[in-house]
Amino acid sequence: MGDPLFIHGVDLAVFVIAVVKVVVAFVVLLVSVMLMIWFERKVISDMQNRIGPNRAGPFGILQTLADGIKLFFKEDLMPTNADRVVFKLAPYLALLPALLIFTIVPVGGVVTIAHHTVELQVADPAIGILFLLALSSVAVYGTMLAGWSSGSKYPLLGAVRASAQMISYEAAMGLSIVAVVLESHSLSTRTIVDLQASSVLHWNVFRTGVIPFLIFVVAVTAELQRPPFDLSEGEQELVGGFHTEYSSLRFALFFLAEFMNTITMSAIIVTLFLGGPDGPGFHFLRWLWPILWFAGKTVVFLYGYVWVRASLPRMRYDQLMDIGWKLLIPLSLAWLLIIAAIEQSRLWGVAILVACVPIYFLLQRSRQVSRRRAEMQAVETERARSRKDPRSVLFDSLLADEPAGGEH
Amino acid sequence: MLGAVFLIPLFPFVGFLVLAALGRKLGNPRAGWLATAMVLASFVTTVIVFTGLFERSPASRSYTQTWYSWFTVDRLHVTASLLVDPLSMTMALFVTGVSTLIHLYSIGYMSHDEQFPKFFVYLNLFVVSMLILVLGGNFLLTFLGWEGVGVCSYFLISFWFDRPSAASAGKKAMIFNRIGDAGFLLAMFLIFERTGSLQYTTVFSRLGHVGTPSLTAIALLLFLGAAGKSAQLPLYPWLADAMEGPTPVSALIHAATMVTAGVYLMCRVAPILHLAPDAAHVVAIVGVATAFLGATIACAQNDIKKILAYSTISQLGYMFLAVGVGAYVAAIFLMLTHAFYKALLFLGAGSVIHAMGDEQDTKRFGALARLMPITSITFLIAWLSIGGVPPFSGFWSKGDVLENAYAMSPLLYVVGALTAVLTAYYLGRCYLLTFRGKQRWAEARRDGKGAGLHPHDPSWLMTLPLVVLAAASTVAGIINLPIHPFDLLQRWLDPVVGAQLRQLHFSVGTEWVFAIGDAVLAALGVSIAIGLWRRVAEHPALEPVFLRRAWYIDWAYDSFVARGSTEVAQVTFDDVETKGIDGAVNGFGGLVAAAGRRLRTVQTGYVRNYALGLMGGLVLILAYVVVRAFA
Amino acid sequence: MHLFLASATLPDTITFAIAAAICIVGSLGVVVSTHPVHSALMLVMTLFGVAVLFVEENAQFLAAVQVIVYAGAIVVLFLFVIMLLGVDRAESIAADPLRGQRLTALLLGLLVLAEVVLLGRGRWPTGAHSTAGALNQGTKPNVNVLGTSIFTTFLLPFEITSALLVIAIVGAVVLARRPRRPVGGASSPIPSAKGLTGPPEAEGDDTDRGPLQMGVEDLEDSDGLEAGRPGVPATHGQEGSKS
Amino acid sequence: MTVSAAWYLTLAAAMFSIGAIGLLVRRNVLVMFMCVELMLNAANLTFVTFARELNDVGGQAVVFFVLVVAAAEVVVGLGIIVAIYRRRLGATADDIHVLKG
Repeated sequence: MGDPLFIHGVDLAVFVIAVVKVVVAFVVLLVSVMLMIWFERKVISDMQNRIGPNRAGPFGILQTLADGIKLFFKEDLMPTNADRVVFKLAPYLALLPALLIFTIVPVGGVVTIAHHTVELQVADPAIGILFLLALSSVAVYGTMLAGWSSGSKYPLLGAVRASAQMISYEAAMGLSIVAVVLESHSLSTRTIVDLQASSVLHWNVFRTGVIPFLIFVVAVTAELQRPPFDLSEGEQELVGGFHTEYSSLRFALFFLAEFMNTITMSAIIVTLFLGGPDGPGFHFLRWLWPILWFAGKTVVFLYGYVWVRASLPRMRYDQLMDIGWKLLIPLSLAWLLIIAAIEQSRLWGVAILVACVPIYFLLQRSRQVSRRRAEMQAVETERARSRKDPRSVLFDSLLADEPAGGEH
Repeated sequence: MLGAVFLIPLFPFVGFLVLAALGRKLGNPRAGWLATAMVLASFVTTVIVFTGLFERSPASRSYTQTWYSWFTVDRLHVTASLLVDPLSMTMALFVTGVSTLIHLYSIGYMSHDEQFPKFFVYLNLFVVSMLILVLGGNFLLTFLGWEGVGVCSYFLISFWFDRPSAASAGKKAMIFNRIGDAGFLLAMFLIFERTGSLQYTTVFSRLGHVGTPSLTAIALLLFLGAAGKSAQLPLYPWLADAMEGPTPVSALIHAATMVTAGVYLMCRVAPILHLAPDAAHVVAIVGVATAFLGATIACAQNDIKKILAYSTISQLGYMFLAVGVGAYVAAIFLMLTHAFYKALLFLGAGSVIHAMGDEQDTKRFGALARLMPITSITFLIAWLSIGGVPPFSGFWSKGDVLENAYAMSPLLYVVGALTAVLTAYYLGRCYLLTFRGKQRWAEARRDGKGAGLHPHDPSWLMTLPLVVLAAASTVAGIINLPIHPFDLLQRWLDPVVGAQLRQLHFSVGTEWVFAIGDAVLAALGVSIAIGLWRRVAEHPALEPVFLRRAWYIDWAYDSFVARGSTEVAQVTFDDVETKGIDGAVNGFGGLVAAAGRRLRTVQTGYVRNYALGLMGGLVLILAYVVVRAFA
Repeated sequence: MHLFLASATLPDTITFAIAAAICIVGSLGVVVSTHPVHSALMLVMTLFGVAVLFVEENAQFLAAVQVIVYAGAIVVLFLFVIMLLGVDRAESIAADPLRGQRLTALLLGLLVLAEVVLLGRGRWPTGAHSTAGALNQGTKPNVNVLGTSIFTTFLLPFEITSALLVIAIVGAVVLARRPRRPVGGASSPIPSAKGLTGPPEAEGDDTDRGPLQMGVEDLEDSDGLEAGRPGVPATHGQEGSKS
Repeated sequence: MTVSAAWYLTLAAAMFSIGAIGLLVRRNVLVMFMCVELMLNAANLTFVTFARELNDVGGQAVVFFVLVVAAAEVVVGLGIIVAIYRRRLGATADDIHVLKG
């Protein structure tokens, strides 16, 4: 229990080690963001049969740095209607959770430095998972305040969409995490990772029955507002989403936060479901292999995100909400119940499973009814819309539950 | 076989439930048949249980069937249990038997009534209650039945509730019964307080520890209850009014069964009465007074049912006389025979009333003997029986009572004998006015309806009970002949009341003197009646207003009790209620309203003002806590 | 009251000092900010301060839940309402229309503070003993201890609270629902006539929507997206419909 | 060893007072609501402090329930506010005084 680093009290060495860990994590994260952006651009270029960045550095690997420098020197614009304080605050609020969540990710095993046992993660709080949930719920603020403080309608709408989306998917995400916690009997990420070690079959993907994993991946994708769930920045509708009015360094911060979040969340997926740094190693450089395994797994997910971005079209808002509320949450809830019941005894598991069947049909029926009603309403709306002013038509189509037409 | 005793009240109860739920669907004749069948089944069960009891040896003829523990409050533990012993079985037998006959009769009698099913609902419920009263193993269960028959009596007296007289007669019966019931209740309290139980057997076994004053009080209170139920002085007036109910009801409830419940209760508590001789004297005196009073009033009544009602009161007085002088067997014997001939009289009267188109005035009858032979003959038998003409049953039962009365006090005998003469006389008057003499009904009725009447005997449904009851009235005397091997009832009841029975030490010669005396008394009454009323329908001198108004007792009740209490109520209402209580309440209300008007300004509607108030409250509470903390 | 920090370690003291400062500043900020969004942000700050204090007091679970529930859900809800209803105009707090309210409030508030501080010095032993089990149970983590307590000792309250939540959800949905209006009314040919009698016509077609859509439309109804903008003084469109 | 309970309690009292004053002074319904939350938080802090001081987990359990109830309260409260604002945009607490006697 607890971080072994602090077992013998805090002395200078411990302090230094802690500080070093923080610095290293920060630097690694920043660098990997840089690489990630490059990676994404390159991969997408490949998939779209074009070259992508190739000027700055070998294979264009310094392109991100160049972009960053450019952004740094651009003029810092602030809209006249903006709420100045909040406008300035928002990018940092967006960046902060991404950075902090990474602190609980175990990137490797345990090493001994200067007679101190050091876990290769910035911190290992006993309530690590709660910490993760807390920070991911705080992540909404950056988006929301950025959109609102811009004092402009498109960012506001983008922010509202984004935050509604994040809040909606947070429930499903939390429930699938609970499945993991149920299996590991601990909230500490280190314990969770340790319990998955030594065999692929011990990985939580399999121990929780794959479903929570899938739900978690989908929910995280929505949380990150990565494609295909990136409605909040649908260019055709909202220009550029909540950060439309941002420019220069502040925009860079948002950009940074977005990609940092992607990396962090991939790392979290790996930690929770895929055994984290677990994998076969060699005696040579014993401490290195876990880190490599961890990095490798994370990269696979990162590649997955890029791949999805390149291949899938954007979802419609009602579809997004449908998936979140009517599919993921009930599914994860039911699965959680089943897992918990099996934990109790196999008989209970079967009982709950059986109980879920009629509930499933009930839900199906309610979806059917609501869809039919929506269709009927769509007809009425169409009639009413014909005499409205164009502006409200736009908003109706952006925010309405019913299909807005044109995107089918 | 004794275990089947629970079926006795169960059958009519099932009938009651079915009829209450489905009576309307069953409709006119079927509901009646169902009810009758249920009571008949009950009767049959009673016979079976009776034989079961009969087979036992006299000493072990007591059986208690406990259903379940009814409730327990502190020391008071009451079970729902039935007591089977000779006394209760005798009662049960004649209750179910007479009930069966009267149910049968009612099917015919009530056939034109719109509320036919409801009538049988009440009737069945009455039978249930009566059986619980009779069979109940403790005072409380008996009381339950007691109240049950009371409420059924109320329902049935007011059966034609659209008649104001019927409605008020029901109320009157209810009120008089309540007075008696209060006595019963108090007696129960006292019994429990003194003996710690309400179970008959337990109570009687513990009587030795109870002082005589307590026993006298208990006995008197119980007698108050019995007087209410059995229409004794001074609680008798309701019975005459109870004749507003349908005639079968009068026959069943207000002649044969319910009103004898008081006598039954007195016999049941014979051990108590035996230990409280003062109370027994009171019972005897009240009984004989009631008997005489009822007889005199009956002499001057014209309404056929009123005559019978006062006759009933008188006969009940006789029974109480018997109880009071310690002749419990005689009381039960008289009760049985009386049940037969009084039911017969009522049913006969019912037939006549039926035939005369709901006319009840004997002065407007006459010469019906040829038109209604069966009714006439059975009525005649009933008259002779109640009059004490040998060898009809009344002769034996009444003789028994008089003999016992004489043993206690010759004065009681004299009054009783006088009453016996009167009894034979007034019923003779009733019979002669109804069935003999000139035909008066055609012209007497002013509305002219009488002219079109063709009186005739009713259908077999109604005559069958008449014939059966007539037969019973004739021969019922044999169950207790005063000759040793034939005193069946005496020996049968011996285990229950034998110990308390007054032992008579008359020689055989004296017995014969008594018997001849009784016969002479009866003959006297009968001959006076025939002499006076055979042809003539009016003897104003023999029907003084004083008697016709029933000794002005109703008037006295009305003037003193009713009006007095109304006065008190009025004064209470005017002064205490209106000025005092209402004034206080209204004043307080006005005060609140005025205060509210003043305080309304505080209600600004501003949430923040209210919050300010809350905050002030918090400050005060904290201040208190601070003071407490430092004090 | 111990006015000395002697028993506390330096890091603890520093943490407490910082968190307490955050709390106080945040609380004051909530009250003083003219703009509701700023108030909400100040509230979030306070909540974080309290969460830190919770951690200091060995209530890690509550600290996390504090952030998840309060910061992640409740205040977000506040912000949603503020932004979507377009009521985020600065409130003029120069004067209070209720006479004496402000002064009394200040007085009462200070009185409460004074009394509680005083209470810290007094003693009023109630003799009550621990009822729900010990907080420190060896190495058992706080989450386990609290969880065991909630699901055993406090099981009934827990269940009742869950029922309360369901009721609250239903209540909120009912409150936020707009009553169905006949479609015929929406297709009235004369918009101006409708504007006189009822809410603006843009509401005509939505019969069954959540607060999100509704809010945006209200914003739109109120004649101007400017309502959603920060810093715009309260001098536009719907001033007339206020009163 | 952390800071003594008295400091926590004093802090909680201060927060409570500030919240209470805010509730009484502010007219914006939403801000008033936030002030209520402040007061709740102060109470929670007190509970947690006493839980630590008395070594009784009950205090923390109560805070848990307070959190849940606060969530329910906010949901309903905001629902009411939305309903009010739908009628009259920009209403303050003082505008809604229809309940006066």
